[in-house]
Amino acid sequence: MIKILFFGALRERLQQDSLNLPLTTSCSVEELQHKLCFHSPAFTESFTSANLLCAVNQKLTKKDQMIQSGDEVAFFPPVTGG
Amino acid sequence: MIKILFFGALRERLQQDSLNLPLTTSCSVEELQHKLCFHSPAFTESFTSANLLCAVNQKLTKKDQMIQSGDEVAFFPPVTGG
Amino acid sequence: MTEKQSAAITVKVQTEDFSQELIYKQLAAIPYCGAIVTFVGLVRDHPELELKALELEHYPGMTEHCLYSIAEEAVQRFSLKAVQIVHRVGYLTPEQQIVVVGVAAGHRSDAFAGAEFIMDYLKTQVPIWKKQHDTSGTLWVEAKTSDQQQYNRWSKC
Amino acid sequence: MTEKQSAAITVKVQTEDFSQELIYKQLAAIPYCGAIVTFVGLVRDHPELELKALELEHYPGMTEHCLYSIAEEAVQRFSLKAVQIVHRVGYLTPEQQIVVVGVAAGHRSDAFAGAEFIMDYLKTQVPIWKKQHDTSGTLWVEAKTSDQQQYNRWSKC
Repeated sequence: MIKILFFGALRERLQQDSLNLPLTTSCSVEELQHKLCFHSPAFTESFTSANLLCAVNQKLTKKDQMIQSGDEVAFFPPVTGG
Repeated sequence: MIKILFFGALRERLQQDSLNLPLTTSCSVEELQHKLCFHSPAFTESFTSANLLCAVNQKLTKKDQMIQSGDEVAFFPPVTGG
Repeated sequence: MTEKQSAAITVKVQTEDFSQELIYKQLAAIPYCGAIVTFVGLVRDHPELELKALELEHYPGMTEHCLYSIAEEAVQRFSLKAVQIVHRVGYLTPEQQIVVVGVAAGHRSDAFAGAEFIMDYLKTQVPIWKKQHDTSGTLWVEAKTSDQQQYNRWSKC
Repeated sequence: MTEKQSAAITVKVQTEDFSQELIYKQLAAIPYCGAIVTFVGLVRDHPELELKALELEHYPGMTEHCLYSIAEEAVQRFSLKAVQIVHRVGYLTPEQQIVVVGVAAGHRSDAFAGAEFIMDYLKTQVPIWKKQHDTSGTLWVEAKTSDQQQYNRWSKC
């Protein structure tokens, strides 16, 4: 099982802030994004966008980062704090 | 007549903070420095140093700046404020 | 083995306002410091646009960790003696304080560089998002390429 | 014809201490500002050397004019909305405040650059001199080449 979090405009578009997903074998961030595309039309639109950032266990990562069961994965738009 | 002011380590070495000098014809800062060299041994030593800055009427100037009667001229070492 | 610079680092993410004065006073009390730089970001109203508020959302936990790592990296790169960062979240109205970054250093160029480095990282790497509320509705603030360019300046050659 | 940026400039040279807090509060009250940077320089004690005091001498009149011109130039170059500078003179003991430069701007990169520009000019162009009093006597502080290099960075190409 992995926990997936959504923030900002993405959270609003998906109308949910998190999702638990069973994960039997390790996959990359990119592969996870592909999987999420099939979840709903809102997900399809959001996860085909190239502009999403991803954090695994609260660290910004690249798309080839591997995800293990138990990880906390977050997707969000480019940040705008400060 | 011109008023000449001295500051910082220069003021201390010359043991005076100002000097009034009659000026009949306009001269450059460099020419004034040469004149001041003849004033006393302390002046000779101080005004042959290349490291002095000069301000005419409270503006930093180069050595070829011309000085007129009535001007306020100041000599001082490189500044160290802040 | 390189010796690690040790420094007092404080990081807070909170809805409440902060006191720039208190942060300055704490930094100025650090021994052997010659230079204190503080940066404060405020909710900026625009003459053309009637901004009602900014709403700031963040990723709890990750935000604090990111800010702390940035502060630690700034300490090492610029020999800082202390860093304080407070970032507010929630609903902020025009002219309110959003963020303060305060640094103490031996020398002024390190203090300036350290504070600006932290802000440039914060703007592009820390999971915080702003939503603008104005008279015509709400709008998520877009990331600026100028912020990314500012950030890229600091990458090690 | 280039339009001149107008801004609130305050310059003071004084023996009395100043309030960083008050300066920050005045800058933060300027409309349409998103970024406030303050720099404070303190009398820095050294662990090796027993500094008793710094004595600051200046050229009355010229100092104020120089600081005002620097502030005006910073306003034009970095679109600053306000500048406050206070420089103390006289006899200052370790950890006391020497100088504060505070600027308000629309954007953070202008605020950082404006404050650093003013400090780099101040360090090399303004007629102020420091004399160090320590347990072994007195010594006029020497100008640093690093300060001159910092200043040279800002010369227009």
